[in-house]
Amino acid sequence: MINSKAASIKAELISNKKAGSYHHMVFSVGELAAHCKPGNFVAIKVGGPTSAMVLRRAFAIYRASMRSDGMGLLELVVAPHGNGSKWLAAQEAGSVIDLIAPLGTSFGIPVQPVNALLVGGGYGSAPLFALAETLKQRGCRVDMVLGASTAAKIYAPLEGKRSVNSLTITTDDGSAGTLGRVSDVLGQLIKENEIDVIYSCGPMAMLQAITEISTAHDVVHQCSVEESMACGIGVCMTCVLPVEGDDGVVRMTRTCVDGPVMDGNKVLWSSSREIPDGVWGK
Amino acid sequence: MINSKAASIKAELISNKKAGSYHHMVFSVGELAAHCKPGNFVAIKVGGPTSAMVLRRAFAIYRASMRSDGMGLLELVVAPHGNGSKWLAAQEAGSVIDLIAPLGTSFGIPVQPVNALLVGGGYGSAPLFALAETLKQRGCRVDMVLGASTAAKIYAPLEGKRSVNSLTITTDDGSAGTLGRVSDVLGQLIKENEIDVIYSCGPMAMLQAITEISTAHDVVHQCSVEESMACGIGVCMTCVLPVEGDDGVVRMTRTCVDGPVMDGNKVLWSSSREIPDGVWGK
Amino acid sequence: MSINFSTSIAGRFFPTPIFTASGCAGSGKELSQFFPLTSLGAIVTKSIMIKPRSGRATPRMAETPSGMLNSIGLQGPGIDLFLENDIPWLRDQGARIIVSIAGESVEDYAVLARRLRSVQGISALEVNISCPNVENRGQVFACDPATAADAISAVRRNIGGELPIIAKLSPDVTDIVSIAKSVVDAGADGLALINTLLGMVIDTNSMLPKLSQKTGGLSGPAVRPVAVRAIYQVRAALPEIPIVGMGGVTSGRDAFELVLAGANAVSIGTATFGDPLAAMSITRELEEIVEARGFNNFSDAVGYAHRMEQV
Amino acid sequence: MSINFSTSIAGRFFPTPIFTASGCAGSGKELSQFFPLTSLGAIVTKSIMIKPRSGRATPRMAETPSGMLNSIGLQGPGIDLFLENDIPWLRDQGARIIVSIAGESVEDYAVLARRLRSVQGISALEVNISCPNVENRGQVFACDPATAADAISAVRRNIGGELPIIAKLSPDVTDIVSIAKSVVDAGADGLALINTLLGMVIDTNSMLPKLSQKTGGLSGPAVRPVAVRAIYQVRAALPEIPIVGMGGVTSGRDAFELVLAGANAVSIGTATFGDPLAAMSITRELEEIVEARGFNNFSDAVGYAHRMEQV
Ligand SMILES: Cc1cc2nc3c(=O)[nH]c(=O)nc-3n(C[C@H](O)[C@H](O)[C@H](O)COP(=O)(O)OP(=O)(O)OC[C@H]3O[C@@H](n4cnc5c(N)ncnc54)[C@H](O)[C@@H]3O)c2cc1C
Ligand SMILES: Cc1cc2nc3c(=O)[nH]c(=O)nc-3n(C[C@H](O)[C@H](O)[C@H](O)COP(=O)(O)OP(=O)(O)OC[C@H]3O[C@@H](n4cnc5c(N)ncnc54)[C@H](O)[C@@H]3O)c2cc1C
Ligand SMILES: Cc1cc2nc3c(=O)[nH]c(=O)nc-3n(C[C@H](O)[C@H](O)[C@H](O)COP(=O)(O)O)c2cc1C
Ligand SMILES: Cc1cc2nc3c(=O)[nH]c(=O)nc-3n(C[C@H](O)[C@H](O)[C@H](O)COP(=O)(O)O)c2cc1C
Ligand code: FES
Ligand code: FES
Repeated sequence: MINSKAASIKAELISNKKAGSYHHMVFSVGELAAHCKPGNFVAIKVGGPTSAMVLRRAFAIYRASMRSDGMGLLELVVAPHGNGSKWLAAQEAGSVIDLIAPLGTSFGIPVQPVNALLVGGGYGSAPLFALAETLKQRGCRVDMVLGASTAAKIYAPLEGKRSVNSLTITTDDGSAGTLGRVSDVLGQLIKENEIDVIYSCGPMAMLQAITEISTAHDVVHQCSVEESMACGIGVCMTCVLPVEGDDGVVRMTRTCVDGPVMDGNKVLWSSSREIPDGVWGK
Repeated sequence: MINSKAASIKAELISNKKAGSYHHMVFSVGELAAHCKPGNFVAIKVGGPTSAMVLRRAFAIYRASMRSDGMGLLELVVAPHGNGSKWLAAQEAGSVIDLIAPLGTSFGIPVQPVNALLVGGGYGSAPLFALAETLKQRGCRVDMVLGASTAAKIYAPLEGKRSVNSLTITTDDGSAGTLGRVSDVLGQLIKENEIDVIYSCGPMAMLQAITEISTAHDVVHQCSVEESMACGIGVCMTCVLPVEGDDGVVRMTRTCVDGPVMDGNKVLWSSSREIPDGVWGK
Repeated sequence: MSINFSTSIAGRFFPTPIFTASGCAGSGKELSQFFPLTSLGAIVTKSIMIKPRSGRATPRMAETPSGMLNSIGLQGPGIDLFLENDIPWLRDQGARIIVSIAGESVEDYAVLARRLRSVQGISALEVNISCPNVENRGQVFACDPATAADAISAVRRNIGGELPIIAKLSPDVTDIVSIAKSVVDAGADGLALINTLLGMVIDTNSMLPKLSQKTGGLSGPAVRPVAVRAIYQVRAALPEIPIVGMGGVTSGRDAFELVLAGANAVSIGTATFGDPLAAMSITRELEEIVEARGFNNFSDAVGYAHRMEQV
Repeated sequence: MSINFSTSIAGRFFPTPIFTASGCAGSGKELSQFFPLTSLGAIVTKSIMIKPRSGRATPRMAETPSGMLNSIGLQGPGIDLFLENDIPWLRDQGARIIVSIAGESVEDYAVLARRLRSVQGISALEVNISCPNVENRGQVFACDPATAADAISAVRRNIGGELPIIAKLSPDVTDIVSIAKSVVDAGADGLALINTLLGMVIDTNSMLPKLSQKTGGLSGPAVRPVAVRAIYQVRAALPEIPIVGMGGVTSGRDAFELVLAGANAVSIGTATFGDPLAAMSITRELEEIVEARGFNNFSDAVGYAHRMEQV
């Protein structure tokens, strides 16, 4: 079911700052901020009143907080990519933005302290810092791996780095950290730090690679997936993935309401453009 | 043929001020300003890069001037009406606007001093003030009639008023000047001021009414017409009116290249949605 | 004093003329978080088939200028689970329900009609015939007057006398009026116009079609002029048939345009994706416009753009 | 090193694959003020008929979301004045010329073909068959395989062996592939896809259709997904036939999308109204994209989105 706290509001953009290849954007969202959990996302209307873009864009919540003066803040990390995200990144403080939040599922927080490994690709690191803080408060050990094609695409603000026990960086071009992909360093980190659970967010191919490793090492894997979404609220059925349910049946499952955070080990990853065999209703 | 000076440029918006129901907007257009004559229009791209609006909007040139420092200014009077004009009127100084200018025909200026009556409806007064100045410089007597539905829709800036011998105002609701329409006061003004030529700009129904009066009084009538234009440069054939040519043949004639200024007495005004009989090619 | 904003389709009463479009509101659960479903004229449910269906592989959508493509492929739980879960829930909400059905053969439509004929609390059946007919080389039912009529007759014969049948037509045809006449002759009590247009987007990076199944259905404001034309043509040819109009409606102004063309009710599809509350704001705006134009009854505005021809 | 950006249609050579679309560039005079016509692959002239023609009454256009409707009604001077004035002028410019013709009867097409067969300096004939056939209850030629073929055969029989014939098809049909095959069988050397879609806008103030003749042709980015689909389908069915693609192209990316679908050349229509220099920027951008994607020859990119099916 849709996130029971979801509401549609007009939010004022409080600040918009460039950070590497990304824009760090802060919105005033009032009480809504109190309902946002790590892993939830927002759906934003882009392009203004006479825009040719008819669909909202989804963005992971980087951080949500209630200030002592009662102001609720919502922060996003936006990569200017196509028309919609470029429009958003170009908005100036003071603009009023139409957004729906919070949407989707959130990362499951363990009741007992565990050793957690957080893995982010590109802007996929966004929801991991708030998650790291929460995990730390619960007494978890938190290690983090961030990967991207190049140094400017690693999003890792200073205050974020402070909340993790270790931070490993990989880049495809070697411009920062280790040359290679996050999956190249995972196996060792899992062993070294006796990881119980992996939390990940990033491109689908990365999530699939992590799932292979997590299965091999028999660790829990909660990942935040990213399928194209038309509505973000569960009514259009565009955002589905084949996911195994508690009853053992694999269904095409909406990632906007039953995700974006899903059990990576239950997802039938596939790079083909066909419904895998065995899916309910195929 | 298309105005031989027409060019497509990016112009900076220098100022945008509300004036009654209208916006007075000033653009920096460089040398182009020197080529703009009273009656010419500009075609402006509206809505920004991801806009659903694919067509330009036409605006009569209110004034064009070369400043002594070499800066060329182009001024428009914009009525926020539908999506395009509202977008334009909402632009702030510093914005860069894509415009094509100058386009279309201009008002014919008599070689000898004559008695001229300038008639404007709504924002149709825009091109008449620059025309009034030119006529004055040629030694003409210039009377002006401006009409609109209500006082706020009369556009008559102070400096504009100074350049005419008399100014008569009519409004449909009587909120300024005489209650009624411009056509109600024309007959008398023509007689009183021994008018030789009428210059007009405004809604098509007004131009038709003026043509009836100008024909009855046997005065020349140059009017600036306003048909829906898709291209503004003569390639689409959407903007046509039935107009009698020098050879006596009535053709569907493009108002963007053979207008907007036309000989009112040669236009076959018609409120029906049919091609009048006798038009070439019907 | 406020106007009479209700409408009726084949004898069924709806307090407002704004419906959801099939496939764009699921079975109402998600939208009910944003507004009470009773404030809709009716909810038209996602087209249901006999068996559970996985639909097509992703990517299933692509945004296009002022529109979008979708190729959901009729994912759904099948009629059994639908009747078990969705209908009782909707009834509990007090919503007016129009059930959309889809089949791959004439027999499918017959079976679905039989399953639905005695279900309580349904206002009408919308028959989505924009589906490939597996018995006829995958040709879409709605693309031929004869196969379109076959599907509708199958429903007519099996539905009993109670439930009105609304046939939903595809705009991807040479002559939509002939299809409309054919399904009305076959027993449709009303028409829904228009389904999506067949389109395609190619990803210029991968240099392959963006959707997994290549083609998809085009919807949204981009197609509104096609919807208005189809509704106008069918209204002119069949002055008495109730029409549920849809295609690119995002505002009260847009809904009013379809009403003037001849729609007795207007369904909201893609606009809901941009704004979950779209149906509500459109309802409000449409009522204001209808009143501002001087109509006392909504129904007087239906087809009003045809008035010059009636003289 | 720059790529080979030329294309050929039925044996005729064009240095670049970007053309103007018929009816969207007049006969080139106005655009020549913005750029030399020689930098176009070809100029496709406004469809010309036998006699002078007033076209339809205004309003002739309405803007729509990401598109526009037009109902010009083929206003033009007739073939005599066209050959007297426009062709010599275009020849003087050194432009490559594709002449578009339109008729109201099969005989009209025959007459026009005979008038054009020996005219010097024309690269090809585009045959606009989206015209009402006065001999057949006003049904549009392009809407039926047989009448479409009749018009094309008439041109084929009368044109002689020299001039390639490009048949321009309407997307407003149930099955565009069958029309395409029919006109190719009738002698078309190439196809132009797509003409406008039939649409309507109702003015919600006057509550009447906005265009004087009610319906008009929908063009612009809104229809691009329909154009891509039509080109893809026809390219798949007829791998060897040259296709001139058009429909909503406003950028090099858009043009490339049509090329990947199967277009050997791309015509620019509505985009020119938004920007007189559109054809020039699209040419530049397309060349950059084709090169960036690693093609040495433009023609290797034509239909490249079909490559998975050819395996
Ligand atoms: C759950 C979720 C969380 C996301 N979080 C972030 C985030 O924190 N920061 C961020 O910069 N972006 C994020 N994205 C991607 C973002 O929603 C946009 O898709 C992306 O910005 C591209 O949109 P565009 O308008 O710029 O590109 P366009 O090319 O104009 O997009 C066209 C359409 O394709 C869809 N699309 C394009 N790329 C993607 C993609 N990679 N994934 C899904 N849909 C896509 C768009 O949503 C849009 O509907 C997230 C997406 C999802 C689904
Ligand atoms: C030669 C000429 C000179 C003009 N001068 C001025 C001027 O000085 N100041 C000013 O405010 N406006 C002027 N206009 C009208 C202006 O071009 C726009 O049409 C008007 O602003 C409405 O556009 P919109 O986008 O706001 O409305 P929309 O309703 O979004 O327009 C939709 C389409 O209809 C066309 N349209 C709508 N109303 C008119 C109209 N009255 N006349 C012609 N086309 C119309 C638009 O151009 C557009 O293509 C002029 C028009 C022409 C043809
Ligand atoms: C994602 C999506 C799913 C759809 N599913 C169905 C469906 O199951 N059955 C149906 O009859 N129409 C379906 N449609 C078509 C819509 O009901 C509607 O006819 C069409 O989208 C045009 O309206 P719109 O422009 O308001 O969306 C679907 C449309 C979309 C966008
Ligand atoms: C104003 C206008 C006039 C047109 N006139 C013709 C014409 O005379 N002959 C023709 O074959 N197509 C004509 N077309 C169709 C275009 O050539 C083209 O097929 C269509 O507009 C789709 O391309 P676009 O989206 O790039 O405009 C016309 C289109 C417009 C917008
Ligand atoms: S995005 Fe619409 S159902 Fe998930
Ligand atoms: S506006 Fe296109 S020809 Fe005049």
